[in-house]
Amino acid sequence: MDKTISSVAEAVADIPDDADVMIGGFGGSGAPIELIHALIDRFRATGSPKNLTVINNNAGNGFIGIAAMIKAGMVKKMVCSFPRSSNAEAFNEKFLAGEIELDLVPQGTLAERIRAAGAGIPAFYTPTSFGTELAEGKPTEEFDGKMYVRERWLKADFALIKGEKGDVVGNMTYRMAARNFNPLMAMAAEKTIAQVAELVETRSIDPQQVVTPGIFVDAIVQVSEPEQEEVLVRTGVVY
Amino acid sequence: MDKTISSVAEAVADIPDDADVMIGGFGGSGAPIELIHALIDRFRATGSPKNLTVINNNAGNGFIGIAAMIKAGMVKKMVCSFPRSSNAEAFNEKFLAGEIELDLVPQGTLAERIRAAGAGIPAFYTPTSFGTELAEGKPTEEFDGKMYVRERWLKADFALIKGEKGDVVGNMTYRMAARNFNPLMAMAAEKTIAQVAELVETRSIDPQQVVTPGIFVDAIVQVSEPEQEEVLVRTGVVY
Amino acid sequence: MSNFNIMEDKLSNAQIAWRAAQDIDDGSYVNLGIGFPEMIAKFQPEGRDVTYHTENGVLGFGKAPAEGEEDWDLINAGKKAITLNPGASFFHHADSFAMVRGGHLDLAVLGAYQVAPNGDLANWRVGSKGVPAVGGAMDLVHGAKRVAVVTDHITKKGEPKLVEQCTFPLTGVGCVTRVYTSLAVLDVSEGKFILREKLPAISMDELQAVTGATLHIDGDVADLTVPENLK
Amino acid sequence: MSNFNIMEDKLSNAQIAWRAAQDIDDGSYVNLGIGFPEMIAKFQPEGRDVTYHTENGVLGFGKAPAEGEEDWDLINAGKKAITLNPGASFFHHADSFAMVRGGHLDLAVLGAYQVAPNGDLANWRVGSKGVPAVGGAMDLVHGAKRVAVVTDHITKKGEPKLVEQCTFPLTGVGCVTRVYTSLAVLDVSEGKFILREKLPAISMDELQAVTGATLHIDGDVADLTVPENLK
Repeated sequence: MDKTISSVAEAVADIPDDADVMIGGFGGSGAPIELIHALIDRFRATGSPKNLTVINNNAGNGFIGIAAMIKAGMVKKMVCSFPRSSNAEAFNEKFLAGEIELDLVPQGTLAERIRAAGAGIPAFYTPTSFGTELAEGKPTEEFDGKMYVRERWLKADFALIKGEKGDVVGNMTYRMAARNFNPLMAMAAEKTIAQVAELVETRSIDPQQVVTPGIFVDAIVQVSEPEQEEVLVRTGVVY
Repeated sequence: MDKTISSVAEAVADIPDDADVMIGGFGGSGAPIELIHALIDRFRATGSPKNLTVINNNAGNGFIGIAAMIKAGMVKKMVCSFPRSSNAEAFNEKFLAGEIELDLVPQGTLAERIRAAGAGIPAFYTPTSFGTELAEGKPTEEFDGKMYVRERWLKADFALIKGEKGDVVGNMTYRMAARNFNPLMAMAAEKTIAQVAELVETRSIDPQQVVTPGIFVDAIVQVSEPEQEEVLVRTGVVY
Repeated sequence: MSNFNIMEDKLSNAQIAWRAAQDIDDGSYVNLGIGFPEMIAKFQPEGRDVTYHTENGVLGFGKAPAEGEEDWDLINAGKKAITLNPGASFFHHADSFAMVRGGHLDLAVLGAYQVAPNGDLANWRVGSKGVPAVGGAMDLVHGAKRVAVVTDHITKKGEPKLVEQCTFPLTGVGCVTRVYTSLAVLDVSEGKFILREKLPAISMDELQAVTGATLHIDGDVADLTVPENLK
Repeated sequence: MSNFNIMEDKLSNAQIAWRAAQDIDDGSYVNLGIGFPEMIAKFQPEGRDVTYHTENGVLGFGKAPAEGEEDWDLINAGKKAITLNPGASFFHHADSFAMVRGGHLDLAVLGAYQVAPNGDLANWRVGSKGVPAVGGAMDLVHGAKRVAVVTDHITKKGEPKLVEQCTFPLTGVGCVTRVYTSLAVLDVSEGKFILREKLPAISMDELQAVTGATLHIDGDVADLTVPENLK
């Protein structure tokens, strides 16, 4: 079993129009920038994939990554908890112009819905958002005297994630806080595509240190010196 | 902050009668034998704690650990998935004599209910047990054309768990498959008491390798050469 | 009538396990239930790279260690000592059952007391006596892409295990997709047992006679054969 | 009337943060919301061992690194670079919010647009214009043993932020347990604001006049004082 893909272009080659795509990362850490840019390259060359629904905590910053996807016009809808931030003009402009949809989900609920999808739990109850406008239309229920909102799992067709070390069968580790949503999204997508800084040819990651077991990963590609979203945003890089 | 306790006796000293106690381990691995035996010592010396509800995957084997608790008469009820096995006479005899209660829970549901308790999720839906006698009386619901059973979180007053390495603030790692229920139970109990083979005095566990963050652990005690349940059962040791 | 003698001519458990093993795909993730299904791993065809999952938090385990070499922190759900293959990983019970329920396993194989054409499975208890124990069976029947059963075609008393409706307590409803028995291989689809293979020596009538539910034919019925040297 | 001038005599944000920091217990696990609440860590009293949690999966972080020393894989929920204290740990987002919702944090401190005596909090948006963003605020208000708010007592326009009923969109219902304002410290309990401390220079009448909900007294009202050198 060898899940290795030789290039980021090849890794994202079969993502079709209208796909739901989870993209790992939180703020400036853990975003699979090279996979995202490979997807943008494909869109620029072929016009596809378009009409994507992108699931991420944020909605892109600066002029790279998800912001560049939005700017390029590939994204129909964002599912996220925090689209508004100091460098989020790409999303903001499209949103205020009514050119992109937004499904706003509280951060912990977003994480739990993704985890639930990966764990075969179609719905769960959470106290989060009860009594707020984000719970409108959702079933509620009282347990032990407290009110809760019922939330559904959140699945995707693809997940693009970023790890630190990976092996040929897809076992992965993450670097510090770049872990964030990546291990959850790996579980929740029909097909998970991972980029790792170091791809070990042998199956030699310590089994006790594996964070994402290979069963959750379908394709893995090495990007030896990955770009850091935060650095790209701060230096004003445009993709 | 120092959560270190100097002896197993002291670690279990405040578990009262009628407590719900989660005990880590699966089969012969990961059981905190020394904490359990310290609890039995206390019961023999003082008659307390009694009427305990014990939550574990199994219901004790041989003449040690949970089996010895049952034999000693401390346990009112077992919540578990697999009480029946080749060396489970202690439970079997009491159960068939009507002297102990049993709440039988499918293994994955048991794990998820414990995790839900730790995660503040009061209820969730699972396909497991739908249409079986173990789902009788439970709410069911259809999601996307498939039927699911609603299950509640499972909390406890105390958790007794076993780890490999721990530090003074309660960060922990586990040894191979001895991980099993231990990290989940750590999250789900009001007070979590851990025994570890190696207690490092400094806070020096690699933050990326911590499996149970210290926030889930209230007391930690070193048991340098812990007994292995499987070995004790196989050698017929009686506690 | 042929001169088929069911007690003498049916497949042994090892032979059933061999047949089931032929359908385990290269590159697949598989959970084999405790007991009889575990035997399947022994017959995994050469050259196939299969990753075995066990409920207690191990992916990628290998053969049993030599006696005396056991590490009892390295066991499977049947509490038996195992070894690790390269590429293995450890995780806790909630993550382990996330793999099960979440649809990440390609195949789960279980034993059975009874299977019905609607896919219902009864394999966890036969009555109300004794100490009940369910373990992971009710979880394993949900989520895996294929849920197969290995079983003798009839009980020791000669009663059919493939039945119109399960009479023993259910493990799961509508979950089984394929059955490997001591006489035949059947798919379970759209409320029917569809016969795919049968021992060449048994006639259709004889097979139907020891089956408690209607056998359906959909295309060819192949010969169920096993290696001659395998007993 | 006293000669209290609210715009000149009220506490600064730093002073409010200082006061809130005095209530952070030794050995506690704390989440400080993005922005103003983050300032509280700076005033943590000497000798207290406090573990700070951030939503993006870090427990036990310390001060910001020196400029140029940032590692952008080591950030907090506000996307600011952080450092680690000894005993830190990393985990994914689901485990991080398990800590939040699961009742494992001793204290969460947030900012506020409005707080009501029933514990309702509005702090995530002021209207329907612009791009909404919620982040982890709706999660943080649930689960922590104590949920405190730090806020100016009035808005820049002089309107009360402590109100009988929130008019801005809610972040959570019945969640706030204590409020630290630029004029007072109040507990939120049984549907009431209970005044615990107020600036000595402001009279009860003056304080009530700039508060949009009834102030209740239950026992002594202490003087709200901050270090003289802290501005």
